[in-house]
This record gives sequence, structure tokens and C-alpha cells, in this order.
Amino acid sequence: MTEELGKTVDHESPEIHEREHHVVSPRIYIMILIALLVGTAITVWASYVDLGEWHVAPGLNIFWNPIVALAIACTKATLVVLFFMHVKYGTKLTKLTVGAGVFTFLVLVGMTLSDFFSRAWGRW
Amino acid sequence: MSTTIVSLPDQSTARIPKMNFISKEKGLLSWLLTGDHKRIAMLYLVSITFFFFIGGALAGLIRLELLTPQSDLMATDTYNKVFTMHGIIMIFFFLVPSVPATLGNFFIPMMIGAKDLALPKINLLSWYLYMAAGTLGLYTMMTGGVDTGWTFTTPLSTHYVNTNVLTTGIAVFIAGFSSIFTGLNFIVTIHKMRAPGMTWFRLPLFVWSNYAASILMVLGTPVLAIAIVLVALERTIGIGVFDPTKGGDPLLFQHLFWFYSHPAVYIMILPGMGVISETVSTFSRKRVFGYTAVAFSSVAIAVFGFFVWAHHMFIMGISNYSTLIFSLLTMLVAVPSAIKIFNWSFTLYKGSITFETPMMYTFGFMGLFTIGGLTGVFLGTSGTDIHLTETYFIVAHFHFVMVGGMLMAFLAGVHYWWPKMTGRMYPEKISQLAALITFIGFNFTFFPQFILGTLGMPRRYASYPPEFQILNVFSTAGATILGLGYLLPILYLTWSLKYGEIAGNNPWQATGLEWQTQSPPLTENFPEIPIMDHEAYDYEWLDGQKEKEVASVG
Amino acid sequence: MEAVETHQHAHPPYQRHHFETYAQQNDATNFAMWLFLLTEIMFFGGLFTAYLIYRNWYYPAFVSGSHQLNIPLGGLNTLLLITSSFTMAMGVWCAEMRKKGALVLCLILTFVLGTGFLVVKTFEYKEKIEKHHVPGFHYSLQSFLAPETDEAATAAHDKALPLDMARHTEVYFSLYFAMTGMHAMHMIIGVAILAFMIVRAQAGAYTTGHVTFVENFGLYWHFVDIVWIFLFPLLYLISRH
Amino acid sequence: MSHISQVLWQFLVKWLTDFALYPPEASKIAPQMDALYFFMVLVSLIGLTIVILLVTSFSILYSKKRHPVAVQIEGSTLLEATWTIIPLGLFLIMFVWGALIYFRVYTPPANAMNIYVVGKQWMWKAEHPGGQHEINSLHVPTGQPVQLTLISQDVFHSFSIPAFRVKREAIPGRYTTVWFEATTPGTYHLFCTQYCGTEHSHMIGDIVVMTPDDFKKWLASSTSGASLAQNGERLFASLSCAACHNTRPDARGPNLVNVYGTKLALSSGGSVLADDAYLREAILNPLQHLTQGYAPIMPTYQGQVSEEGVIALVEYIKNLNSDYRVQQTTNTTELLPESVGSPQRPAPAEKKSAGQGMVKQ
Repeated sequence: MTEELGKTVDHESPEIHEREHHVVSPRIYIMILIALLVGTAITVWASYVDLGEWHVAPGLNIFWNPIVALAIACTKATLVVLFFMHVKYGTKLTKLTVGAGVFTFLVLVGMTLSDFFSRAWGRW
Repeated sequence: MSTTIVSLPDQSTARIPKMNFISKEKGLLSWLLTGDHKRIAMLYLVSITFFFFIGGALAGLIRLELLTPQSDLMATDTYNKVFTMHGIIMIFFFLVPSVPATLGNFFIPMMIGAKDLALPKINLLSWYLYMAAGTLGLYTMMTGGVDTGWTFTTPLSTHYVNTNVLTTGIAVFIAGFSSIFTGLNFIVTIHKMRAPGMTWFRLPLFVWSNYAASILMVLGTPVLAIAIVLVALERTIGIGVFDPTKGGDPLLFQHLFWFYSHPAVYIMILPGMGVISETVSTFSRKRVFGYTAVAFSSVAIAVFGFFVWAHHMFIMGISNYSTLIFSLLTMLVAVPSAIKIFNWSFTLYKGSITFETPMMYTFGFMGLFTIGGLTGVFLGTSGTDIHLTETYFIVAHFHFVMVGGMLMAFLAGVHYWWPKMTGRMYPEKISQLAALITFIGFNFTFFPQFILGTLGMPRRYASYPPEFQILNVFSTAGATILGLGYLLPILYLTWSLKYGEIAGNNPWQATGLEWQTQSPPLTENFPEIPIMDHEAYDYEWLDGQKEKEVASVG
Repeated sequence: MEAVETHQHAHPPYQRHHFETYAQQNDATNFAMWLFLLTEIMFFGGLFTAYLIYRNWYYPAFVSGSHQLNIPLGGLNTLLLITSSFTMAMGVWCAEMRKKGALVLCLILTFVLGTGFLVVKTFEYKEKIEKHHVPGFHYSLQSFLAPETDEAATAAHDKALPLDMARHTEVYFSLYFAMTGMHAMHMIIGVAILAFMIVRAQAGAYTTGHVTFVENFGLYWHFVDIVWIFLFPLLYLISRH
Repeated sequence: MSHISQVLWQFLVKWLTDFALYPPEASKIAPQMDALYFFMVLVSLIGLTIVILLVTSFSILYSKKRHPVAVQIEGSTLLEATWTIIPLGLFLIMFVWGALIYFRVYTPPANAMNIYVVGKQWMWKAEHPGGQHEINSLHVPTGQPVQLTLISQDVFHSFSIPAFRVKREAIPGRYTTVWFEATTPGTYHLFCTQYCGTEHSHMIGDIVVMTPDDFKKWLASSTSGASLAQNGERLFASLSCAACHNTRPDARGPNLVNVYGTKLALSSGGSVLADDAYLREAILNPLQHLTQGYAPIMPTYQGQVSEEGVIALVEYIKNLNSDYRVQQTTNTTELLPESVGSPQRPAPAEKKSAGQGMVKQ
């Protein structure tokens, strides 16, 4: 939004708009499709492999499997958002909108979980 | 020197412009199928007024019942249904759409110099969704009502009541989509439809505050929607997301519910704050003190508003550490409101103040909102919250904010923009009287409730220990006065539609773009798209304009 | 007040009266679609929050519940959806390039793949109904208390869950049905709109240079795809080793 | 007319005699909370006065009559910073002060006497450790910290004692606690403040505060014969808990003697404090809270033992400090017909020994 602030609405002619509007070539789409399919294959494969866990502290173990699965899912989602949904070629406003959505989502999840995870903590 | 700024055209020759958005097309169908944001705003105005009076009648019943300690006017279950429907109607069918969907719908495009909202069909759809939801809500009320409280607390709402939770849930769900569409439309319009020269920092503060409220609508409402869907699924097929007997956590529902419903109070109050910024400036003939601070405080409220919801749950068994964080963040969200109040006060400084009705309501707003806001701090402070929450203190607090704040702001706005919307003035003297009656009645009604709450009287009680009676009698007496105060405007405003004085383009000599065109406006708002070449609230520019006009006519 | 020089050039027929330029209209509707997707993120956000909490609380129940799902079917659905996302993206490209025939083909492919997803989902649901894994009155703990009687559980080498944990599989299936159900709802709406679009595209409505509708629908379709990209590992792939 | 004035007169008298701005301070925390409350009232009054003074004085000084032409002022960073920082500072003081009180109210001292409270639509049931039951009333002594362990059987309720300035929700499925130390004998209101259905407004009762001597007398006069722990012991026996939870070397379950208050290592890793909430969970959802070194064989008692029954069991385990008592219950177990351990075994319906209504039928 900071970029938008202070800027007037553009009154471009459709021609200029046409030039700015980036048309993604089908080759990129095919590459993304392949990447997504490979990603799916890797997730399924990775779920059958025990990736072990990381003992951070007694009682606090981090399992790698779900983290890997989520990381792959996030990567796939990012690819879709950036290329299929043209965000990579979109305006700052579009990027900001996506960012705002992800941010609010994280606020909802994070702040709610903060309650659930700190309930078991010892009392003062 | 006269003590008003009203500058009406010569009444003997003045005419309502022949071509305007009302006269353009005739017939009911032209209204029901309109895409014109002004007509949709009028549709909204009529419908929310209707729901306001239904909600108000229910409030009257509540106050009557509480006149005596016993539950003698109605049985407890009836009372529970009455306060539930009062809450649902007032929140979802009046407060949330009140200023945005009527005044915002009408004036945001005009203020930014656009011909319409970006998505007129979505705007109309939003009204239809609202009406569908409202009708469903009324149908629910007629066919047995619902007694969960407007908060739909699980497991009460899912397993322990036998009333129309499902249909009410659907009604609220649909109303939620109506408000999502309104908010979405505003954001798009404000981003993409501003006239040439209308930079972000030339926007009237009303637009800023509606923008902030729209962000909350778009991001918050869906979470309420999913919470209601889960409640409905739990009631119908018995899934176990919130059901403690199946391993669910009912507090999760509270989290999801308040994730929307706390920002919802900012959805309700922010547009009202926008109205106050407009009226304070106009009636003191001065640019709002610290424009940027007021603009950014709206956005700050919107952003912080998402971080504080669990302060509704301090005593509900959330973790103590969560309480700590949410209480701290609540303190932070209180600050922007304080900034606004002081900035408005200092707008008066060295102004040239007149006291027309909108200004009277504005003063009422500033006083009552200050009380409402400060008592909110009592509840955000985790220690005192233990004693004060779930009592009449909290009832008084949010009525000070919602009724004392938002409703006052709404009435200020309706009076302020009435000449623009209808082309006619409301009668000044009687409306000033109404403002005064409202203020007095309001304080009589809700101030005793602070004391009641401190004494410990719980909310949502149909009967109460007899020692609380006297303060309740005061409250009920005040409610009678308040009711009168709300009846008067509807009477004289309707009267003024036909008999009011012709208002002319700019009766208040205000600076907003909406005042620089005819009243009522044309369907496309401006004969030609305006170019904004001055700051917001630039009264010197306005004087210059007037001189130019005089020069060109003379 | 001055007024801006009104645009003298003729507006394209699909430009609505209240917009100054077509670019403005296109930008505005595109932005509106993104905002709508924002609400969708938050809508599913509530479900994901619930999922994360209960998965942490009732991990063994989530594992056993997840083992009842069919990975080949889920994987097939993932492939269908990803491919349909690709054909949709290609459809937008065809519309932009004004290739009518190719656009119709892409839309039909997307429609078929989307419907295929729903058909597979129906089979999965049917299996759950038959095994009484739909939460509610008929919910059966058989597969979790006695995994040896259950094919899927045996295949995954599940051990019998103790009763208290077995009961919490109902929470897993509540979330499974709520999440995939909401997702399927979006798919059904999407497929319905696709059918409408195929007819319109056949009539040449989207190959005139006015591609906003196809573009925005594409955004919606990709969003639904993204939701599934997360649902698949979260629901199907819990502790398969 | 005279009739009306009489009513009004009575009204006025009543008001003046009963008039109060805040409820009596009958607990140790009450004056502390009131201090914060009145500090906040003071700050609010000052704030409100400033706003009113500003608005009225500006309205008078700069009304159009006196001040026909407005002077345009852009703003003042200094002033704005002032009214940002001062309220923020005050709010932060309130936050810290409030948080201190909050933690005090919800952190019971170690020497507190524990009373269990079960909320259900629409009554409060209190269980004293001595076995005294109360409905919609609670007797407590002065000068002794009292901890309430609350739970709800159905919906959310909220246990509120305005005179003590404490309140806590009783929620289904989990224990919550609150504590207070009463200071002044008398009878005070007990309210349910969380809306809980049709008879919500009738879910009220009395808190009777007594001197320690009177309280002892009351305890003696209202005993039901068996203490809560004894009820728990009977239940422990009838549910055959001792078949596993005993002191034999080959015991299948952990020994429960002196387990309360210790740190237990869980088989899932991590450790947990064996408090009331843990014991309750371990009875109802044993496998989620399995102690390290034991096989997951304990059946769940969810749906078989009522909340009161769980409370009795918890109280019994809490007071369990000698092996002898467990062995006693083992002997009773042998009288029971069926072996233990199979998950779907219905609870034995020995009403006599299980205490009234503690085992769900």
C-alpha cells in the first residue's frame, strides 16, 4: 500500500495497459505443471520414508515428515500463485493483497495456537 | 454575524433539480434493479431503519421486564429469546451495515469523485443478501425465535437448546456475505476509482475510516462464516470439532467467533468515527487537526483489531500467558482511539464553531465515546476484567460505544448529509431537541448500568436480586426517553421529504467533493469527472471558489 | 472546479459506464477477485487452525484416521486438480491470444478434470459412509479398535487404538469431512461456472479481447487447487512410514 | 396522587439506604482490585474532564459569534505525541497492575483448602473435602485461602462472587481454578454470569462466610457420613482400579500413593505435574497421558463416571499417602465378578458402595 499511497489512479490508455499486461508463455505453464507433478510425487514418496525427528529439548521433538510435507505444499502453492495466477507479473497491489491474506491467516493460526500451547505451561 | 453556517438558496425561487438520481427513473422496479450506489444506499437506509426499530422494540421489552426483580412480564425463555434477537438484529442487521452501507455507499464514490462503486451489481447483490438474511431472521423470530445469545456459545448452541439456531445461523452467514461484498466493493473503489488528483492524503477521513472498516469486513467475516458452518454441522450431523464429549474444545469456537466479532466492533465504530471527522471539520470551519494521525489511527485500529480478540475470553480458561499478550495488545489498540478524540477536540481550537444538529450529535458522540472507550480499558485490563466482565458493566460499556458512539455518529451523518441525499433540509429546532433528548435519555439508560455492573449484576438475567431494582428503574425510565429521542427523527425526517426547505448544493459550506454538485445528485454524480486540486478540508479553497462564482455571475 | 477532458474515443462495448478506461475496469475487477480470494483464505483458515490444534492433541487418532484414506485415489485427485489448473491457465492464455477453439477445448478439459475429481471424491465418500466413518450417530470405531478387521488399517500395519484415543478419530473425520466438503463445495460451484463458460466461449464471448471473466475464474480455480495442495498431505499423508 | 407520592417516597428511601457504588469488600483480593478500579475511575474521570473542558471551552471561545473566521492549523506533532504517549503510559500501568492481580486471582497458594464445584444447568453443586454437599450455596471460613476447582457438566457457566471480586468460568471437559480468602463473615451473592440457557437467571446462590469456629461447627453438622476421599475410595474399589494400581512389584499400572503433586515422565516424552486436572484427564483419557514404563492398557472411564465421581476419585488419589488403603480396596476387588482390563466392560453397578449417583448408569 505504501507504494499506492500518494499515487494517483493511473489513467493509461488500453494500449499501454496491453503492453504492461504480461502474457505468460505456455512453455512456462508446462514447466510449472511438471514441477507440480514432481512435487506431488515427492510428497507421496517422502511420506513413506521415516525422516526421523529432532530432539530440541526433552518433551519437544520436531518431526521432519510433516515439515517436509508442508514445505513441499508451500512450494507448490507458491508456484501456482506466482505463475498460474500471474502474481509474479502482477502489480505491487496484488502482491500486497496476497501478503495481507497470508499475514492475517498466520495471525489467526499463530495467536490461537499460542493459547493452546501455553495452557500447559507451569503457573507463576 | 449569524451563528449558523447554513447558506440556503433563496427559497422562493429554489427548485429541486429536475434531473437527479431519484427522478431519473420511476417505479418500484427501477429501484429494485438499480445499479446506482445512491439508490442502493437509500434502499439500505430504509431497511436498516426498519430493523433498527424492531431491535429497538425488543430493547424496550427487555427494559420493561427488568423494571421489576421477578421475571413477571415474560417467562425466562421468552426473555432469553428477546435479548438474543435484540443482539442479533442490532449487530448484524443494523450496526454492521449502518454507516457503511447507507452513508458510505452513498458518499464514498462521490467523495473520491467516481461515478459509482466499482462493482454496482455486487453492491445490489449485497443489499439482496442483506434482505434475505433479514427476512430469514424475522422468520426465525416469528417461528419460535432463538435463545443462544448473539454469541452462539457452544456447546449451548449445538447441543443444549431446542430453538431455531440453524436458521438464525444461516441468516447471520448470509448477512456476513452481504457485508463482505460491501467491504470488498469499498476497497476496490477506493483503490481504483479515485478522480484525477485525488491522492490518498487528499481523501476525506470518512473514506479512510470506511477503508479501514472494509479491511476488517473482508478479512474477519469469513472466519465467523466457518465458525457458524461448523456449529451448524455439529447441530445437524454431530461432527465433533467443538464438542467436549467427543474431544473437541469449545474454546476453539470462542477463538474463531471472536476473531471476527472483536474486529466487528471496529467495523461498527470506525465508519462512525469517519462521520465525526467530517462533521467536526465542517461545523468548526477547520481542517481536521492532524489529518495524517487521524487517517493512520483508523488503519492502526484495523490492524491491531485483529490481535486482541481473546480479551473476550480472559476468564474462560485460556492460558494465563495468552491473557498477558492479549491484554497488552488491547492497551495498544486503545491508543489510536484516544488520539482521535484529542484530535477532534483540537479541531475545534481556533475554529468558528456553529451548533447545528449534526454538531450536537457529534458532541454527544465525543463525550459518550470517551466514556465508552475508557471503560473498555477497564475490561481490557486483565485484573479488573475478572470482576467486571459478564456483568452490566460490559453491557453499559458496549452500549456507550455502539449506541452512544455509533448511533450518535449515524444520526449525525444522516442529518449532515440529509440535504445532499434528498435535496431538502430537516427542521433544525426540533432536531436539535431530538439530539438533546437522545443524549439525556441515553445517559439515564446506560449510566446506571455501570454501577449495576460494578455491584455485580450479571448480564442476560431475566430476574435479579431486589437490591438492584432502583438502578434498573432509572435505566428503564431513561430508555423511555431514549425511545422518544429516536422516534422524533423518523417523524420529522419523513416530514421534511415533502415540506423541508430546499437545500441547494452546499448548505453547510463544506469542502468535500460530494458538496460541489447538485442535491440530490445526478445518477452519475458529477456532470464531469472532477479534478482534485486541493487538500481535503481546504476551506480557503472553498472561499476562493465562492469568490470565483460571485465574480463570474456578477 | 475544473473538469477533466472527457475521453473522446469510443469505449469498447464491454466497458461499463462508470469506468473511465477499460484498463481501470480490468484492474478493478481483478483486484476485487483477489480480495474475494482473501476472504476464502480466511474461510479455510478457520478449518486449518482447528486441524492444527487437534492434530497436535490427538496425533495417534489422526494417524489411524488418515490411514483409512486411499492414497492412490487422493493422489489421483491431486493429479487431476493440478492438471486442471494447468488447462485453466492455458485457457486464460488462449483467451488472451483470441484462440476460440483452443479456449473451448481448454475449458472442456478443465471441466472434465474437475468433474473427474468430484467423481473420485464421491467414491471416497461412499467408502467412508459404508464403513461408518461419517461422524455423528452412526460413527463406528471398529476400524480403530480392531484394525485386523479392516483392510486399510491392516495394510498400514495399524495397531489397535485404545478406546479413548479411538474415539478421537471422530474429530479427525469431522475435520476431514468439513475440509474436503467445503473444498468440494467450491469445486461444484467452479464446475457449474465452467459449464456456463464453455457455452459462452463457444459463442465467442471471451475471445474479443475482454478476458476478465476467464481470468478471474482462473484465479478462483487456482485457489481451489491450492487448498487441495495443502489438504492432500495434511489429511492423507500422516505418518505413512 | 398521594398513592404515587408514597411509592416514590418509599423508592427514594430505599435508594438512599441501599445506595452503593461497589459491592462489599469481603475478600483479601477485593481491596487490591478496588484500588486498581478506583485508580482507573480516577484516570477516566480526569480524561473525561479534559475532553469535556476542551470541547466546552473551545465551543464557547471559538463559537462563530466570538470567532467568525477560523484559523487553519495543520496539526502539531508535539501535541499529538503528548496525547499518544501519556495515554499509552497510563494504559501500560493499568496493564501491568491488572496482570499482577490477574495472576494472583488465578494462582492459588499451596496451602489453600480445596472445594470442588460442579456447574450444571441450572445449579451449582459444591463438594467439600469432608464430604459435605451443597447446592446453590457455599460455606467458607474466613482467614483461610479457599481454592475452587470448577467444572461444568454441560455448557459454559461462570462462578461469580462480586463481593470477593472473583469469577471463573466452569467449562465442560476441563478443570479451572480460582481462589480467594474471605475476610468478613456474612452472606454474599453467588451468580452464574455466563449465559447458560433458559433458567440462567435462576442459577444463583449464597456464599456464606463464617468465622473458622462457626465453619467447623457447620462442617460437623452437615456431614454426609463419608468424606469425599472415602467416597472416592469406594468408587476406586468398585471400578477395580486397584487391580492395576497397586503396590505389587508386577503391578500393571503406576502406584498412585503420593503421586499427587509430583512430576511424572510421560511415555510420549516430556513430563507433567500430577495435579487435579492431570488426574482427571488420566482417568478419562488415560492413553493420552500415559506414564512412562507402563503398557497402554487402561480403559477410559469417559461416560462411565460422572463428574462428581471423578472428583471423588481425584480427591482420593490426592490424599493417598499409604499403601494400606490401596490394599484395602484390592480386597474388595476380589469380590467383584469380572476381571479388569477389557475396554468395553461396563462399570460395575454397585450403587451402595459407589456413593450416590457417581457411576453413570
